[in-house]
Amino acid sequence: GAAALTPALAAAQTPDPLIVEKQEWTQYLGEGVNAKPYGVPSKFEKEVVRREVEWLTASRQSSVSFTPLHALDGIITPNGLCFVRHHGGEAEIDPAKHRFMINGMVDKPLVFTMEDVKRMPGRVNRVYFLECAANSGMEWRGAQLNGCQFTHGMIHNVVYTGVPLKAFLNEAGVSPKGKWVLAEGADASAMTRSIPLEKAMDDCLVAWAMNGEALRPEQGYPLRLVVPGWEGNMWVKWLRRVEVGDQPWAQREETSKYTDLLADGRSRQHTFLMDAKSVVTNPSPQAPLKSKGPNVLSGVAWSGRGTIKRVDVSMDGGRNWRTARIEGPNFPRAMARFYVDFDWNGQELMLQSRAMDDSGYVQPTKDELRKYRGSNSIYHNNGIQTWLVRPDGSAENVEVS
Amino acid sequence: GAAALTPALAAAQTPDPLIVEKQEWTQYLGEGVNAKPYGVPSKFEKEVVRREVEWLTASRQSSVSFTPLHALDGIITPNGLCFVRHHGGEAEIDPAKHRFMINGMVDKPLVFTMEDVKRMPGRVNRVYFLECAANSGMEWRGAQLNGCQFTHGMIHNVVYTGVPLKAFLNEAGVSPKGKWVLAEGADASAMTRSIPLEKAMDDCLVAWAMNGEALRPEQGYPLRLVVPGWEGNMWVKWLRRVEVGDQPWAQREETSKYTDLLADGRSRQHTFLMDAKSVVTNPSPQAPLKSKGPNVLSGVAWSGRGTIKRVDVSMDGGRNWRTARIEGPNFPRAMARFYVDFDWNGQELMLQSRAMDDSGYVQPTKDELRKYRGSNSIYHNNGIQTWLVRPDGSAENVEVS
Amino acid sequence: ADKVGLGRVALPEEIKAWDIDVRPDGVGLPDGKGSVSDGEALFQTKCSSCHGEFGEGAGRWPVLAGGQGSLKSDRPEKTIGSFWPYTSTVYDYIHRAMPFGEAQSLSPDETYALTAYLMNLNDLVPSDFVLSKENFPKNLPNEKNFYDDDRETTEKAFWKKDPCMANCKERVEITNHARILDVTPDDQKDDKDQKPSAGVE
Amino acid sequence: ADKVGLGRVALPEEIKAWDIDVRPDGVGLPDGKGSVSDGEALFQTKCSSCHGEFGEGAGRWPVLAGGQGSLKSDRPEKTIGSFWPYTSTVYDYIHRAMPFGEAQSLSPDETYALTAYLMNLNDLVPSDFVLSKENFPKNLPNEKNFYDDDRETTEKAFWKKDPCMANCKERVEITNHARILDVTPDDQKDDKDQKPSAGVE
Ligand code: HEC
Ligand code: HEC
Ligand SMILES: [Ca+2]
Ligand SMILES: [Ca+2]
Ligand SMILES: [Ca+2]
Ligand SMILES: [Ca+2]
Ligand SMILES: [Ca+2]
Ligand SMILES: [Ca+2]
Ligand SMILES: [Co+2]
Ligand SMILES: [Co+2]
Repeated sequence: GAAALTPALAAAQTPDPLIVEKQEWTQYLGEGVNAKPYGVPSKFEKEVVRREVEWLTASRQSSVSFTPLHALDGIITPNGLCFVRHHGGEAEIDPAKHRFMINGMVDKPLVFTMEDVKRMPGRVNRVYFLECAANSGMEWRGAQLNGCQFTHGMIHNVVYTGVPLKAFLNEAGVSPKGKWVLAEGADASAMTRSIPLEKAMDDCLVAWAMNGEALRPEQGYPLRLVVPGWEGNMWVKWLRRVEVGDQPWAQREETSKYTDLLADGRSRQHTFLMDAKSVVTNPSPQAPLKSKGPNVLSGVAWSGRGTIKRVDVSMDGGRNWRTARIEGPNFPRAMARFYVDFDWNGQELMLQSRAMDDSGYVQPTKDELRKYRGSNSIYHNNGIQTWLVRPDGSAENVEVS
Repeated sequence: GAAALTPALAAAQTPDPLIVEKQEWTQYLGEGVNAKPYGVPSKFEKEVVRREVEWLTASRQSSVSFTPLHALDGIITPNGLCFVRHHGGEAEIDPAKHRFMINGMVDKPLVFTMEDVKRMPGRVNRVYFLECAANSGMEWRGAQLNGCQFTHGMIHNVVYTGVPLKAFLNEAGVSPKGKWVLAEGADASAMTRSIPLEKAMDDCLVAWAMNGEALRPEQGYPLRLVVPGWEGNMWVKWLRRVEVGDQPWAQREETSKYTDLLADGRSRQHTFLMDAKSVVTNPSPQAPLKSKGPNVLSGVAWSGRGTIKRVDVSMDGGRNWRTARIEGPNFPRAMARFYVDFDWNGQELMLQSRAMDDSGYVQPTKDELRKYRGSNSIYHNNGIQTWLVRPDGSAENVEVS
Repeated sequence: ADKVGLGRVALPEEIKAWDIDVRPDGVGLPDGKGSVSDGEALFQTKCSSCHGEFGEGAGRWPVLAGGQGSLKSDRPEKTIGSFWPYTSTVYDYIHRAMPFGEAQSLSPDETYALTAYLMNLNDLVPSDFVLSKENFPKNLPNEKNFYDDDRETTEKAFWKKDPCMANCKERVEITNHARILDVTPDDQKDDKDQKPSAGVE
Repeated sequence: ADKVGLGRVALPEEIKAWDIDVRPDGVGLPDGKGSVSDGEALFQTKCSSCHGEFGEGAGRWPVLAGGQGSLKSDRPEKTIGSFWPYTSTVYDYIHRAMPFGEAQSLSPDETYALTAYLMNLNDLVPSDFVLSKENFPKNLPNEKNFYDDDRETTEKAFWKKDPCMANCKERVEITNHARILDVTPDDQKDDKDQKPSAGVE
């Protein structure tokens, strides 16, 4: 209610006991330096977790658990909070038992152990976003889930350490007939996706580390494919095999799924690239405003086509825009962080953000998208998101004209 | 032994059962997507932890737990593995109960809550290394601890989210008489350090997040000071107060400790800056070589003066050098990753790395350092590290002429 | 590019064990065959608990048959018969991923039989059909309706030089509010009866 | 720079509660006094279990007295008397951080007394000395030996244009090996009897 909205620079009348009384943590020793050889967050951060919305899927093993975007900042997604999308649950693989095969239209089919993989020259460290094409998919028909964790949380951004896939393909020797590769995982869904050879030989990585340490099990430990700027499903986890061929394989995940059914009944296939997109993460339904006066609007933007060039923010539902401040590292095909420092007068707001990338693409509205795609294409919803902020500071997912 | 050194491209004679037999993880469903709302590393990575060497200190609460550098890659240190150096154990602070005060030679002394702090305009995201001045301190007198985790592990590199300290000082209004600030923590050591006002107003940050999420409790949750390029002890954790004054306060941690006693009996004080330094993390005693043939030498480099410009690597104890490949993001006052792809013939190696920063400073040898400093200065040992690699692949901390 | 010499040559038995993919043109299909009726029996035992006796889907498990002609409707039903482009995908997917929880447990004959049954449920083959590598159909009815990504031409309007910054609309009205107000599973206010318009895909 | 107006003015009582620092010139010292003998009694009760009756250090806990003239030796002993520059630091630190585990529990009188005792242990004041704000000494004996960081001039040789890349030395010999070969606490081979030359500082 209004009482929660503290006016600026309220003067204290009486000394704050939290200052004038000695606090426990200032007097008594805390736990030792190695109480937790692998550290965990503060107990006061226990609400900052991935969340699954169980009624969205039939099974816990073919489902998604969303990144808590509303609670994060900067450009790195902490490893333990990176969204999870499985099709057969998490494969638990001893790296000593994992093998990586290259076969098909190659001079020599090869098998690598994890030690072999890590001995390959040309190791790289690259920051990339991974967004599932189904991110925001539930929002095509209208505002639905009330929180950016749920509307936009199938995304993360980490630093990958690995070796270009090209290096492995060159070891095997790619036949001139080769035009496509098939990447296959070792999990219970044996996930497979076809990737044009040109992309495979361009910037795809075979990665084993994220943000400095080994891939998390739910992110494909010990090995995953990285397909910069392209839909997350292609970034095969628990990568066991790459085959070179001359035609796409039309696997289930690129036919039944991950194709885009448009209003005329036809379907786009091979919609690999994730277009420019952004969302305001704070304020948002899970992160209400608490005070009038100075506030910081925060959000993230990304594009599979290149680098985020600019993000504009509107506070009146798209009538007027101002350019946000992009702050911190801003890499191609990676998440950028933007801020708007604003003064809130306690009145209703309709917050939107609009990303532009260096190809000149401008994030469209949901209406613009639906004009081209209808409402049943499920994937690639990169439309502008609107949050209604009420005078009490609470926020809600809405659509506007 | 020699049997462990597999020659290149050994041909398998019989099919690998790990391939021809269906593995469990490929057949049966793994755990669901939200089995761990806050994820943890694979059980197969259980050796990748911080380690304390208990006999180094009298108390677990005034001690250090080292970053496992030998097992990490890229440029980001995962939050749970960032080294820990406490003087009174870990303060456990409810952010709702934390207060941040600015007092002293200011127009208006102020108190901020955490909500106030996060509403400040001008939020930034910056990547910085934090190195304790005592890092490698045990190595002054000679090679001592057998592993880079222990010889060099008082360092981490993360993305901080926060607001420049300058903004808070401007809110209070700094008196023209002000020349220094004192930063004070809320832990049981009430850690205090004097910082020149010029540095405080330059790039110091008041930070609440690391790598996208809240500071870890052992890293100062909910608030810490960031003092880019300067010794880690100054980056006061559990930051509760900053006072403006006109003289340094000569606190215990800048007199009894963190001053550098030289051979002539005199001591340098105010040795704030961490000079250029590097270390090979792999191979190293905790990361032996396992195979002849292609191998990847990996290491990290950093400088408090600016950006790492170049890293040279020697494999013969400093007789001959080659320039390593700096790979991935390389920011000022942040850790850079370097690699050398090399072919190992199974013979003895003496590995060294030598960092150069953009000020023109070149990382010195330990002998060069000792010539200027003697062996009792404890702090600021940024000398070149040597690892002896034996024909069996094992590595050892040595010094060479 | 110079080869490094890491890894080792894969043996034929190893490739055979992992090379389970089937292409639209049938390359990758093993020898074998299976009838619609054999498939039906297998389906009842191994699949119907989730997918329903006739592939109609039980509970929230996927629907495998029907929906022909529904693609332009408000609620399209995308199944093997109404949507999938190729028969090869049916064989490939069933073998690599089904039953859910016992992946890669079906023999080639069983997989042919189940594929035949699913085709029959989708009115694509008669009930006496026996499917094999030799008579494996390539295209399914909806194949002709797939086309490659053309966003860069069809949606070229999204590449704008100067998007509007001021007075971009006369009025702004809220056209709809969040259907599911209380999503967080941690309190008891979740409206489980309020199904979302679409699940996770 | 424009002020934002966040935060609120700190009240005098609040500042007093946290403003516990003491500067070398004595600013920050509260009213109060304490004698060497009162300090000795307090020290035995509150401090000697760790620091020894005479500040000689018990076990691995820090030594607080002695070491005068040792700074140029092979094993310098750095204590209040042999090393610290200012008396103010003794007062400040004892009050803010000691006893270890009961920080900020000492009254001003107690802190003056303990400071006096530590000064006496270090032969800096006679045993009948009573320390107070009014007679608080500024410098300790080693104060004159501190000087500001001069690495940029003294060590300017480290700024080199072209460090050697080839044939940089005639010979390379190993001059010493790791003293503590087996550091990892997870197996039982740690040589606890082999103390390092220096602990963590
Ligand atoms: C325990 C439940 C379960 C059983 C038993 C099961 N399935 Fe499935 N099936 C699923 C789930 C769940 C999916 C969707 C998986 C996903 O998308 O990740 C699926 C998907 C499918 C699909 C793809 C549907 C589409 O539209 O993309 C086919 C075909 C299929 N199953 C066939 C079978 C056959 C044949 C069997 C028996 C041999 C079988 N299933 C047994 C749960 C089951
Ligand atoms: C339970 C053990 C313990 C007790 C009791 C204790 N101390 Fe300490 N003391 C320590 C430790 C440990 C340190 C070093 C802390 C660090 O460096 O983080 C220390 C450091 C000191 C130092 C600084 C030494 C230096 O050279 O920098 C002084 C002075 C000191 N204590 C005085 C006292 C006094 C006075 C008391 C009693 C009122 C006391 N201590 C009680 C453990 C103790
Ligand atoms: Ca194949
Ligand atoms: Ca709820
Ligand atoms: Ca509800
Ligand atoms: Ca003061
Ligand atoms: Ca050991
Ligand atoms: Ca031993
Ligand atoms: Co797509
Ligand atoms: Co220093």
